[in-house]
Amino acid sequence: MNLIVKLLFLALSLTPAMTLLTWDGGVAWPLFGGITLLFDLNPVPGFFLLLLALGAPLVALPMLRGPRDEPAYALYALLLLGMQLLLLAGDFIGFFVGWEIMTWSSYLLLLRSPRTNLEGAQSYILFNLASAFLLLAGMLVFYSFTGDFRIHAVTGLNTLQQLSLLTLFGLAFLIKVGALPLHLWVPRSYDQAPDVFSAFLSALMSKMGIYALILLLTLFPEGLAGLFGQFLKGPAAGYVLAWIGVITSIVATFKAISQEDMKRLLAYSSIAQVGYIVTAIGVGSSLAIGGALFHSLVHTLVKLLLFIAIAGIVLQTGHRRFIDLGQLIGRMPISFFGVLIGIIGLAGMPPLPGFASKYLIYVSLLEAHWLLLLAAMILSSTAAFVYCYKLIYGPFLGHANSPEARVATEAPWQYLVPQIVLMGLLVALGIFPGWAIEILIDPVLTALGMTPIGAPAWGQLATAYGGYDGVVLMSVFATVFVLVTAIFFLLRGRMRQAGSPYDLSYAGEVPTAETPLHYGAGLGRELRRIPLVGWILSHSTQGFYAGLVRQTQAAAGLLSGLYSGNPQTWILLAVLILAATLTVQTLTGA
Amino acid sequence: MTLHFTPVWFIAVPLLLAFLSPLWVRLRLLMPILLGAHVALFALALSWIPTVRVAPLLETIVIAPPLGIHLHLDAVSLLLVALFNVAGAVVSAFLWLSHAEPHLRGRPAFILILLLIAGSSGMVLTGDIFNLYVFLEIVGVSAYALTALRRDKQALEAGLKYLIVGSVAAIFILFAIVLLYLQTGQLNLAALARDFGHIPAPMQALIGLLMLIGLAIKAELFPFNFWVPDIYRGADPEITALFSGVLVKAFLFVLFHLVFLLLADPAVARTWLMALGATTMLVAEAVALRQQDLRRMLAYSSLGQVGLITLALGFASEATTAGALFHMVNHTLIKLLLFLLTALMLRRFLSVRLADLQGLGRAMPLAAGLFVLGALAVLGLPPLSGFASKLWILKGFAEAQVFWPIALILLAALLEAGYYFRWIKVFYAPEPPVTAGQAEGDWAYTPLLLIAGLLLLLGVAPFLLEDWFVQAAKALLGRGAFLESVLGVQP
Amino acid sequence: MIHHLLDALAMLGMSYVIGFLFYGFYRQFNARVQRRWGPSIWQNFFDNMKFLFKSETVSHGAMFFFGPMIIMAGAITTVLFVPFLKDSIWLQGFSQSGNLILIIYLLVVGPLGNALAVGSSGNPYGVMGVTRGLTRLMGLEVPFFLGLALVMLQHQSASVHVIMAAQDGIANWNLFTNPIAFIVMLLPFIASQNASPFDVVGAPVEVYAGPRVEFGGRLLGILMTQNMMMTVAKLVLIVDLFLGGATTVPILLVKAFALFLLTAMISLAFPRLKTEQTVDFFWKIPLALGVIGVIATVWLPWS
Amino acid sequence: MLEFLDSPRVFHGIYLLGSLMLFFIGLYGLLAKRHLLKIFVSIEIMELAVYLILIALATSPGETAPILSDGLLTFTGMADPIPQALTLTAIVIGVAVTALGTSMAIQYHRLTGKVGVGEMTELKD
Amino acid sequence: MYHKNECEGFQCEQRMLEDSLGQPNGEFGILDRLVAWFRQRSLFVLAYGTGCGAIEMRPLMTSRFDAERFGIIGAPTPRQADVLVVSGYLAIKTLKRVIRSYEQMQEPKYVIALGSCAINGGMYWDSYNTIKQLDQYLPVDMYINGCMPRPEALIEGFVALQKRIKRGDKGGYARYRENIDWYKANQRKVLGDNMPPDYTYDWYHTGDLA
Repeated sequence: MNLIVKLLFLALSLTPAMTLLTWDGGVAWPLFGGITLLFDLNPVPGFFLLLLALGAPLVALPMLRGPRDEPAYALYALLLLGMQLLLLAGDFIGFFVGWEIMTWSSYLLLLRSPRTNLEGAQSYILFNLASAFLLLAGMLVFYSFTGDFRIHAVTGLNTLQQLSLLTLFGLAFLIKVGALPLHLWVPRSYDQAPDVFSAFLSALMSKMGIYALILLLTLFPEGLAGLFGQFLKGPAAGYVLAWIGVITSIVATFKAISQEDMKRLLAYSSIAQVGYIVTAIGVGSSLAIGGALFHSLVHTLVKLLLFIAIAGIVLQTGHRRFIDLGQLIGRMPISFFGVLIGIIGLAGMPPLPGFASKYLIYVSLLEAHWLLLLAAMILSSTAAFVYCYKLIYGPFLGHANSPEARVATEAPWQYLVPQIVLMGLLVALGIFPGWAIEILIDPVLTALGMTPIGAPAWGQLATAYGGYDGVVLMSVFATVFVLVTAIFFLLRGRMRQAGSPYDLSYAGEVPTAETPLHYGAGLGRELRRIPLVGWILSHSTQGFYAGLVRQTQAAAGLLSGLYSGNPQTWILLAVLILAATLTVQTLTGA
Repeated sequence: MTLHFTPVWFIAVPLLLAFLSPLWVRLRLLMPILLGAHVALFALALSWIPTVRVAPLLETIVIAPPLGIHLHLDAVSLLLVALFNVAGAVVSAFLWLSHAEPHLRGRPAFILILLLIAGSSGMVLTGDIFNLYVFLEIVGVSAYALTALRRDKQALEAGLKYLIVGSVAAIFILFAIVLLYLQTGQLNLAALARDFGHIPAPMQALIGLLMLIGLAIKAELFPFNFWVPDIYRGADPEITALFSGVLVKAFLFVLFHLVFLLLADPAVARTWLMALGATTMLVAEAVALRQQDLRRMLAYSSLGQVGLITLALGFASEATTAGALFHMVNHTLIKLLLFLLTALMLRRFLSVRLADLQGLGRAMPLAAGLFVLGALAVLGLPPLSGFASKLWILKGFAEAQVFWPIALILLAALLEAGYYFRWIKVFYAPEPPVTAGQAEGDWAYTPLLLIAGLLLLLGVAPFLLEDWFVQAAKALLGRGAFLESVLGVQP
Repeated sequence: MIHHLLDALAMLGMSYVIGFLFYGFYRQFNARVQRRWGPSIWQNFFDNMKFLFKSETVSHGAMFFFGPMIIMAGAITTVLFVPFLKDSIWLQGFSQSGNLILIIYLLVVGPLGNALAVGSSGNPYGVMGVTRGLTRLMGLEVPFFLGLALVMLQHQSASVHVIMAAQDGIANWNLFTNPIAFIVMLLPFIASQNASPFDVVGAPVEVYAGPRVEFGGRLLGILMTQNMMMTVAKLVLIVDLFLGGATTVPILLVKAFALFLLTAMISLAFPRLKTEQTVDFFWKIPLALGVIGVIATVWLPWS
Repeated sequence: MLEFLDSPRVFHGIYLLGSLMLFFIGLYGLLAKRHLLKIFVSIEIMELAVYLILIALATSPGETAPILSDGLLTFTGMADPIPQALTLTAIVIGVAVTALGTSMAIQYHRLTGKVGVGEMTELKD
Repeated sequence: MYHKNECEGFQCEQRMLEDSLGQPNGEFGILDRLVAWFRQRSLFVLAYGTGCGAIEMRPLMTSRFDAERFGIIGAPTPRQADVLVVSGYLAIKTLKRVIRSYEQMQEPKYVIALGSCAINGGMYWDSYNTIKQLDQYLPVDMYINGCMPRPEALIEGFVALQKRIKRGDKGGYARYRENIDWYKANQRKVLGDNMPPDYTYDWYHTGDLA
């Protein structure tokens, strides 16, 4: 029974893949009053459906670990259903239906974690519902302009109408992707969600916001370029969006560096990575959109990998703070490689595909002549090295800081299989960036009416600014690495393994297990002394939202004073209102 | 001999049953009979759908209108009557199938529930304004009595408060009726509608205001709804479900029926009503944020939805009206679900305060799940029916390019999410609650699951009822058609 | 194939030789400035060889061992992706398969591999050093990249070959056609060479807590080797980008030496900065210059 | 001498004034008195005032009761029968409500010993 | 190993120590010569400033004496150092640190005892908490006498050490390895239970020799 349910669940998690492979023809579902839901598979959502199809079973597999949890399985299936509806929708209502099913089912899944607190859950659902309602408002405004809910480009709008559409949709989608200052819910929910589900949230659900942002571009005839003219060589409207993305990524990167909890760190890093994608969407050229799509792909793979690996660590040790972990490299080697590949991808180092996608974005920024944005993006992507390092140092290197970390064993196979698959995918994509461009991204660009990027060979990435060859790069690096290691062993002399982890050159002192040797949690703390970083780290939007909640509560308290328990007051009020209205009527009307 | 089915049955059958109830002794049959009666009447209502589509059905009692009393069955009243009977059926099924307290299963409850449904149906059906008043008082008396049915301190206090405020509202309404009669010499609604325009304007305003305040108290509109939370808190949740599901809907209908009938141009009252609706909605949703008792919270939520319906009906375009009627149906179903769940929780934990319901999801997984479903529906999240109706309303506003109600409705929905999800979060807290009361059998969930299924069905396939709602909206807004059907003349 | 192999070996050998000679020169130059004799110009070679032939090397686990290998591989890859000569089939390596942005990222492979190994050693002082290094990297990359981006924009290409080819004749050197880019990039370049006044990370001798605190023996030798090669790769890259590249090895040597002399003189003239001062400095002065450069070359109407 | 009182306007005016006064007395009692029974009495007074208005304004001086008996075989000169019917109905309903209210008040008093409307605090959160 | 029957006491130990110096380190081929030359040309010094002798290390590095011209330069950590300079008297407390630092150095490694105090106790001969002879605890390769020695003397000492390295002489580290029991016994005599942990040297016992 147990096995059957679990297998069934696994089969359910393959539904996006089935949809992707077997979909033929559109489906229309009339709702009421001329509203018809249209579902069809187009290349643009098809790309995101591919991500979903990849990610869903990989997240489902670790979810099977542990006792059977039918509600969670059911909610996960619902979530997948919602996301598929969203991606297949050809009209706004269907889109919204999918969007909302996704929102609430993910919220309920979030609640299944014992760590969820009220603030986390509330901020998740309220921000997401705010996003949804903004979307709904945007849809209705769109409807009132066009008389139609189908998603299509609208022409002949005046500036005010364009601006209102852009603001409503833009805000809705920026909340979903967690752009600053609307990101409050992201770190809380990614942190508190069930460990494996965080992977889904970060890797796949944030991509729905990206999809929506790309969809937003298609609402206007010439994308963002047609809106408010040009700035330098890119769209002026996109310039603002791009800055939002970049500032998001900078701030989130520094916040990530200062985190002491692995999942929170990854949450902020997700915000930062999605910030790059938003920047690229702001640029809006075909190269940039290609870069955005590529980065979405890479980010999906990387975040799945990292979150699942981290979930494995948390499962095995019960700890999630850097200060409680350490030295797992020997005990959890596969997870270590998972995280290693993950952070290399996250940092955008060659030869993994994170570099390819960032490369496309950089070049698109160069082509748009938006150099300041480029510099800001470089800032956040180099600062990302610090948190990437923290992420691998904290749990795996250094010294074990808790009894559990000293005896932990490798994560169960349900966690390892997805990691190995994802590592393989990442390395393959890194070697063949051109393949991803040709097969995955160019059809989307063509469907968006843009010029495809194209690739001379599967291993090559080519742009107007030049490109690089992933195969050559990878083979050179690998060959050199092997040769260097071989030559090293040819040298005379003896390698000796240190007799103890405490055999450290420690100014002549003898460190012991009690000596605080692990630097994980404090890593990056000294960055506060840099004025800009210190300023960023000492400010937060939390106070603003907490204040908003307080004010709302206070207003509610004030109003609830009206609802006293005395019938005479009620009647007095009614009579007074009657008298007042009558007086006003007589004075004005008569 | 063939039975002659007429709309009178909607009123006569329950009344008859109520007054005949002392004839049979076996108390165990009461609830099945109650259920049977409602189901039968619901079936009767359904059987009239084709007839009503063609033309409204006029049932004359003794003398033809405008002199005599008549019942007016058109699409909208049929809709509401059917709805009331569904609500009655669900509540009686719940009372029958669950371990309800004895006072809720006794003869008084039986009689009063029947009276309540009969009175509500009467209010909706009647074409005579004084008859309306009579039904209003029947409903009122049965409601006061139902509130106090438990006869403990809280129930009695709630009943007394309800009685005082309800009587005052009735006096206002009666005053307005008296003035109307003195001004026009008519009691028939259609005739009144014809003649209302000839009344001097200040008198129109006075009558309008008196009527508005009286009905607003009954229909729970701000700033006349301060009594609601206390009553909902004091009464049994099963009864409250009827109040929120049946009573309010009937009064809202009466309010708007009168508005649309008496005023040749509803635009006069549009601003007033929409403002009332919007304030009701926002204030209620805001206040609900701080509630610690589930019954109170649901009361405020109910107020919020009433505000939304008022806002939409007040706009008086066909789309918003149809949407609002749809929303009425949804809201009735949802509030039945939620209040009956509250009843279950109350029986299990002897309290429905937020702190006492920590971790309810573990003790009563099905109840918690159904609560979530209800909450999602009331928030208007797809794929539940609340979404379809809200979308219909919003679409109506968007078609008319009026955007401020959209903004307010969405803001209110956000506030509503703020408290509903707080409760849901608490339900799914990891630590299990202290269970004090008795566990409930699975049968009690049957009516609730039925409602849940209905909510889902209506959300996925609202087109099933679309036509009916459009007809109903047309009937509600179609003043000319109403007058024509009753008086035979075009005003 | 043979050609590629020979070419690669030549590049590696050259970068190594130039590397230790330049470093030796730097040490001697430094000594002369400090009015002492200083070591022989070969001193770095001796040091390196000594370490490579240490008879004992302590390792702290696999990652500790593979870290330097990754760094070395990264350094060699970097060298192989920088074209040393212009208009020549020699000393090109695999630079046709790469571009400037790739090279900038390859430059970072070293510090990250190092960071892994240091973390694996379990010495907290080492990790502190790594953090300092990554922090400095964060500071310097912004103006460095901005300066290079200005050059890329000027030539509408990220290919080093294209940029090099466009600078025929001394008047077309980017140093003269785009001086602001050079100025913006110069100080970050010094920092990326790990030279004074931005060298608190390695902090030779004085500060106990550097990334290399736990490295000894042959692993340290590897680290020294890659450092010298990397220095040369960076120098050649800047020569390619700003000084018009070189068609023959002697010219390359001269240009690289001139650039090296410039950086050495700047290094010797200033005292060391703390890490946060370094970062703050880079985000204020060179970045502000960069912003001015961007405004002047991109925003204003004549551009 | 008091003929002018028979003119309908004056007649109606007096009744209107009187019943309005009655209405306001009731309203005053409703709002000012704390005792539950007094409140019911006030409500009754208000209701009665409304009935009075209806009856008084619908009847002009000199009209007879609308009853066909004792030789009165035509409807001429009779008062409008409808208000009277209405009032009778309303009175019945009013009595029912008051009876219910009174019984509830008594029961409440037995349970809690309270009689004041301001003392009802069971439902306070 | 230390043979007690050949001679007695301190003289015997001294002879044994001196015997081991000056013996070529097995085969000495061309590569070994080259390597030995590189080694002598590049000495990274871990200057353990235990006493006042540390004062004399500073001028050695500065412009006037400029030890860098001999390839002598300071090292930040024992891992990178070739030469351990023990400059001055050694308190027992310091001895522990010095031993640990020495054991953490990578072979080949050399020890220079700087000043009388490190060589024979000097003016601290009868102090209760200093050791008298460093070479009982660590294998000293070069003794630089004086109280304190001038930088010139230091340079001479370094140069002498360089010559010895160049010649391929077996360094003190080999002696330490061979006589580890003796050294450890001596160390334990003064340090008692307060010995540095075993893991820095216990591989000497396992036969894990180069």
